[in-house]
Amino acid sequence: MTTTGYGAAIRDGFEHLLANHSEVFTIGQGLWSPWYVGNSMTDLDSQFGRERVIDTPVSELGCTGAALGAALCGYRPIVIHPRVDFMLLAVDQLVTQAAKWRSMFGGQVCAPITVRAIINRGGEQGAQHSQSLQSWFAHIPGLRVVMPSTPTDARDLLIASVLSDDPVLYLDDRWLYGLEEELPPIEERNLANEGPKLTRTGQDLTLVGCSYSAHLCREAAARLSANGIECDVIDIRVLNPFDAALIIKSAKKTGRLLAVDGDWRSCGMAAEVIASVSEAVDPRIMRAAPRRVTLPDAPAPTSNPLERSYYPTVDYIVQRALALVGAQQETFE
Amino acid sequence: MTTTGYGAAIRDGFEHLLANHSEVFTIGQGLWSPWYVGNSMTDLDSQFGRERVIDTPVSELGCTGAALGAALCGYRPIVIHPRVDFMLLAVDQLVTQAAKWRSMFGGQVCAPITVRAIINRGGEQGAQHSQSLQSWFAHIPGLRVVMPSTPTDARDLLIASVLSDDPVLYLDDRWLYGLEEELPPIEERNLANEGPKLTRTGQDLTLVGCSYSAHLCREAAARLSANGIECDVIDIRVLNPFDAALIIKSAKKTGRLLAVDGDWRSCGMAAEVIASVSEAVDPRIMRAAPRRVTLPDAPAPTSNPLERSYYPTVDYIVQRALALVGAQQETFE
Amino acid sequence: MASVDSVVHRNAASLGTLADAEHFHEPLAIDGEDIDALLAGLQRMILIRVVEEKIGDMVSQGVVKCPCHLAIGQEAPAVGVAGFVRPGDRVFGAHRSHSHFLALGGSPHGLLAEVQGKDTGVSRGMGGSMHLIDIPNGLYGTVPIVGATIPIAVGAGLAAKMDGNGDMAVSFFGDGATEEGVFHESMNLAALMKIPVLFVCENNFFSSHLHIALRQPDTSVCRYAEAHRIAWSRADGNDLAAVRAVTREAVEAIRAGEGPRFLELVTYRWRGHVGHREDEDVGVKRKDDLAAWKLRDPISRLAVALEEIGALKRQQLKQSWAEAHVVVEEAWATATHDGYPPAKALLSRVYSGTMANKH
Amino acid sequence: MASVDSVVHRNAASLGTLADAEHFHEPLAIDGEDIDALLAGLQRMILIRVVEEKIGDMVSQGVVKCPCHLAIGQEAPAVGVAGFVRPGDRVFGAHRSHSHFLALGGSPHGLLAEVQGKDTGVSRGMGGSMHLIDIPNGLYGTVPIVGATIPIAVGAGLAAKMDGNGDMAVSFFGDGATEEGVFHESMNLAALMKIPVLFVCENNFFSSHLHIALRQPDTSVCRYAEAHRIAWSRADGNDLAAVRAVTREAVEAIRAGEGPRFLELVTYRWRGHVGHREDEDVGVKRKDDLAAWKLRDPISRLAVALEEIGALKRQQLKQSWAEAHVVVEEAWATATHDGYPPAKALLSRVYSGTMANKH
Ligand SMILES: Cc1ncc(C[n+]2csc(CCOP(=O)(O)OP(=O)(O)O)c2C)c(N)n1
Ligand SMILES: Cc1ncc(C[n+]2csc(CCOP(=O)(O)OP(=O)(O)O)c2C)c(N)n1
Ligand SMILES: [Mg+2]
Ligand SMILES: [Mg+2]
Repeated sequence: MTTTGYGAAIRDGFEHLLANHSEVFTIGQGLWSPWYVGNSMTDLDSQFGRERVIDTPVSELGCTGAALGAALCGYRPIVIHPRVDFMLLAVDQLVTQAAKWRSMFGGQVCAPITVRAIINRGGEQGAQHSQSLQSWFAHIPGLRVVMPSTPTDARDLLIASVLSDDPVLYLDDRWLYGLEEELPPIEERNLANEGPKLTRTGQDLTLVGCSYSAHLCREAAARLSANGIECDVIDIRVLNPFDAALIIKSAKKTGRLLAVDGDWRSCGMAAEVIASVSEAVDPRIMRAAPRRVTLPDAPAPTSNPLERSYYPTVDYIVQRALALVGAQQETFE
Repeated sequence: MTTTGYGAAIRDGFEHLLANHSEVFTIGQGLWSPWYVGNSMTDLDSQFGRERVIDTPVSELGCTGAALGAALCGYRPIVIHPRVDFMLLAVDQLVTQAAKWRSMFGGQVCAPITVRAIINRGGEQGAQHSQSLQSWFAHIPGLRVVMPSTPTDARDLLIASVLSDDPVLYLDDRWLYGLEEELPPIEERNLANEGPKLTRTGQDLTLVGCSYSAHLCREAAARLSANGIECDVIDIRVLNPFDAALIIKSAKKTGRLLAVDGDWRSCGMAAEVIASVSEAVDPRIMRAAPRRVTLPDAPAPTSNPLERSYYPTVDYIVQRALALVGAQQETFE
Repeated sequence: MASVDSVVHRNAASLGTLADAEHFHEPLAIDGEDIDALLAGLQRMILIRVVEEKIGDMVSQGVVKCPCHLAIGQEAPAVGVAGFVRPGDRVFGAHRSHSHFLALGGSPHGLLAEVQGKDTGVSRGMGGSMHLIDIPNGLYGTVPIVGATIPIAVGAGLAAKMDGNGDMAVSFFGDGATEEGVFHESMNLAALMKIPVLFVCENNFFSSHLHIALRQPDTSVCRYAEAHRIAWSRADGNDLAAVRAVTREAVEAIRAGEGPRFLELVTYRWRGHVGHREDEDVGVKRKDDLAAWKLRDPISRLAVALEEIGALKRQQLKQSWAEAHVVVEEAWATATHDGYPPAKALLSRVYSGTMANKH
Repeated sequence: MASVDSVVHRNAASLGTLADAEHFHEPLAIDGEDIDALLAGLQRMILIRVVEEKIGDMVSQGVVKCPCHLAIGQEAPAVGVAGFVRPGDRVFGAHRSHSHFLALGGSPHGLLAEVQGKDTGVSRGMGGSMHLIDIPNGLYGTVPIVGATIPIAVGAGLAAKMDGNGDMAVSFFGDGATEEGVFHESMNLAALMKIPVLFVCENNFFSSHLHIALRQPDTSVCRYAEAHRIAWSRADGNDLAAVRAVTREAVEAIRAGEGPRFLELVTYRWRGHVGHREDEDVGVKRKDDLAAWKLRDPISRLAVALEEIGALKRQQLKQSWAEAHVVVEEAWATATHDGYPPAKALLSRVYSGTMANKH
């Protein structure tokens, strides 16, 4: 059996799209560079030509707008922002344009643009090269937000995003590039039918996360199982539009919820998970108050010891989970 | 007794700042126009000179960055964005620069910039002239977010924002400009000590909102009282950093929570209110599941009937509150 | 110091007499021009004028509530450029685009229904005056975020280039939009990739209440095209013949694969920035200018010129105006009785939920 | 058509021989120059070179982990401009700013501690190589978001103008930054408001892996200054004397209240975009160019010129290098033993929580 890594799986998705859909092209910074976007697009330019794999000037807003224009004219562009931080210069085109054109024009146009931004944290890069901000974009009606946590999803959800007639923000995390798995044959799925997935089942606790946090939750669940605590683990996968049904069902079963997110806390995705469950579940059947694990309320530091304490870890999640499961005894002041 | 409106109160705040603090100036679009920002800055340019009241080209990002630069050099600029939608072109300077410079440089600099953006919805303006997005900015560590709901707060929190040594986003809502009240003498307060306020007390339900939504909550509470339902009403005032203590205390008392927000639902401020309470309150003492009232998951429409159904109203809040208070009987499927 | 080289800027791009309201009041010089095209253009300008005056009246009466930015007085750029737009081309506008919509052949009823928020409007009542679309006539979208459609038009041009049919994109924007960074990003991208896009700047001197002299160090914007290495032309934007001449030349070059072109069309709006009033921009010295600018009327200067060479009778002209009023009143009446979008439209038009079929 | 006016772009701003690596290998022409200043500048360039080579080595050994963008080969712009910065001025840089920090007099120890994330670093360990600050020496901040410090520098210039002491702001950025729209917004604002700011573009031809010919329609960026009506100068950025000459003239004009000036300094980086390797930018034809560019070395060309006129002995030169190595090794050793920021620094440095006192 041969396994494929997360980055290579993304490349497989690009290859499938460019080979099978002539209306697909990709544009962004670093596309003619062998190192800029890791191994996720290597040599696509030589394979499909620099007319369809377009490297650009340092103009995030202009290039994103140009992709939107092409999308309005029958193409399916994939915009690449090597870092979420850089994409922030393009929010007008993504949030005020792409996400709204369909509704604003009475449903008469569609904007099948996919914006792929890479979460590229750590490595002492600091405050301006570490943001993920999925919570921002999950907040915007009209914009589908996708965050795969496995190589298979990285490939197939990229394909589904690009083939969707709606604008999609696809976020991948460099910290997942090490993951390997055997890939099933490619399936062209309808993104509108994709959503959160139960990736492990248990009676004691519901663990919810997306992207790298979903990976951490799976690792934590394995460790907790060794301690006799069995978890439902839910990988959100599609953050917007957000379908909380599966999470609600699980919370009703376990009566305990721990929401993990690699973004900041306030008004974040973890808050949304807890709010959605709290609204839908009779509080009297909850066995403990739900909890969040997120980034601390600070920009990312560079100094190594601070950086190590900054990001959620499996250890920390396990610790919080144990506290939560013991929480019947927990006293609320 | 003479009363002052919300817009005029903002102007009083500007006048106090410009008259008493030589390091204050204001820069943005519409400052030399008699109509662009309502009556909130009328004739400040002739009163204090166009060197300190600066109208600008249509360059949101550049002008916001320029204000930040002046703030790093000892001034206290107030940037004006006549609409939140326009400010989105400046998120890099607000979120990746201003909010992070202090921490990024080890606390050695401060950036006392205040960005004032106006929420200017309704009037069939449509999707690109109606966003408020406070939830986005309340998500960002390092950025203080202020939303006054009364004329007195509009004046005094503007002053506190500008005199704060931290970057502040100050959002006012045109729909509040009609509010009038008698203003107390000006007080220069430390923004770091300001937070949510209990503006009405009751045993049955906790109503929470900010800005115009706080106003709606007050109106709804009065109507509910006529129906024999007494509410705690909490005006958030300072969204970031968010201090939920008062809301938690109230929820423990009433056992019921309705969070109202004029922004979108997912990952929004209403979600944060519910998540903060759910984490801190023993679920078993909640008398009902908390609920949210927010915008529907759609961009703002223009057509009058659709627009009327788009924004939360006092009627709707009252309706939801009644359902919530009757919620012991409510069945959860 | 052989390795040093300095220049203090020249004022090469200043507008000169084009900026002076006292000039260009005389009838147009149209000898040798395509008279039929000018007659058709006159007709179209009259229609735009009458539609916008109607909208202005309805705004003043509070019947139309969405913000309306009227192009009364600057009809020629829209009509002149539209004359060279062919099926396959993609045109984009901004907040002041009733003129672009109508110049391309858009239906007065569709516009008048849209400003009333009716389901029969061109944007099905979801956009109002500031969000117009009419793909059958080549209008791919107009939006009020200043500068936003400029990169979008460049992308539409890139699509046209990939299609390889010699089609082009057209981007209409104002002088204020040249202050948005994205304008420059878009110009660089278009020049670099030789994208078939026509940039059309309607320089009417104002960005809402501010004159360009209070916003930029020079009054003409062609200097930006020069910086981005894009060939440019500048013309009296109230002279339909001049607009047609520079457009013809630019469009030929674009379709020939020479890449983008830039037009600066100098004009003036008769109404305030938004709404129906002429004196909206209080505090801005405008009243006196406006009187003079009205003598540079794109419609009357063309009409008189056509009369002088005997191509148009006074009677025909009267009739054109009369017909336009009939068309507009009928369209308005119909639109008034049309229905609003259904309640479900709010949520049903956000996502398509559909998925592409394989090519 | 009297009202029409067209121009097809000229190539006036192309770089010519400045872009040709085969030129400017000869010793500098320094007769009539301020020799003491050149000697001091040589010292400083040597220090920068040695510090950056040390950092490069530590990156290659994996000791330094934060991303480091080395300016080896392009030391002259930083040193040349810094020679005209006085107390009260405010300088801003970007991601490749070790050179700016050191040229302004920053302590090697502060930099070497910062790249190791130590509490004794110039940013107290919170910023690393890409976020440097040294207010006592006039460095107000360097950040890696391309173009971000350009408007910030304009605002610092506005503050200087309001202070009225004849101080100025300096904005260092690269050729890639001119592709960000905010660069143009900032230039327009500075020109309009006559803000005392010196824009310094170090044109080293590359934006990470892409040559400027693949990003812009022309290789020189002065055309942007011309468009924004800002007086500009262009010079061999590897010629300290030339850099000093254009800077002197520009700074005098700025302090005299003439508003902003723009400098394009043509140079080349010897290392990859990020990190220590010379061949980092794989896929970009660079190796051959690099060899030639090394002959345009800002240090050796100046040193030889100074030797030729007898202002510098070979022995002194050797000693300068030796001393620089001693300083750097000592600074490195100290920094290595310094401590990291305390855990509480993460949260305690986010907000000041303080409030202004009344003036
Ligand atoms: C990004 C953004 N900033 C500000 C505004 C407010 N605004 C609307 S129209 C306008 C003036 C634009 O002037 P110009 O581009 O010359 O077009 P004109 O109104 O003259 O037709 C401004 C500043 C906006 N809509 N979008
Ligand atoms: C907004 C933004 N976009 C992209 C990047 C990635 N990036 C970092 S440095 C750089 C190249 C900048 O080139 P230039 O301005 O010429 O500076 P140089 O590296 O040549 O010194 C790029 C594209 C970034 N840091 N910020
Ligand atoms: Mg204008
Ligand atoms: Mg460069």
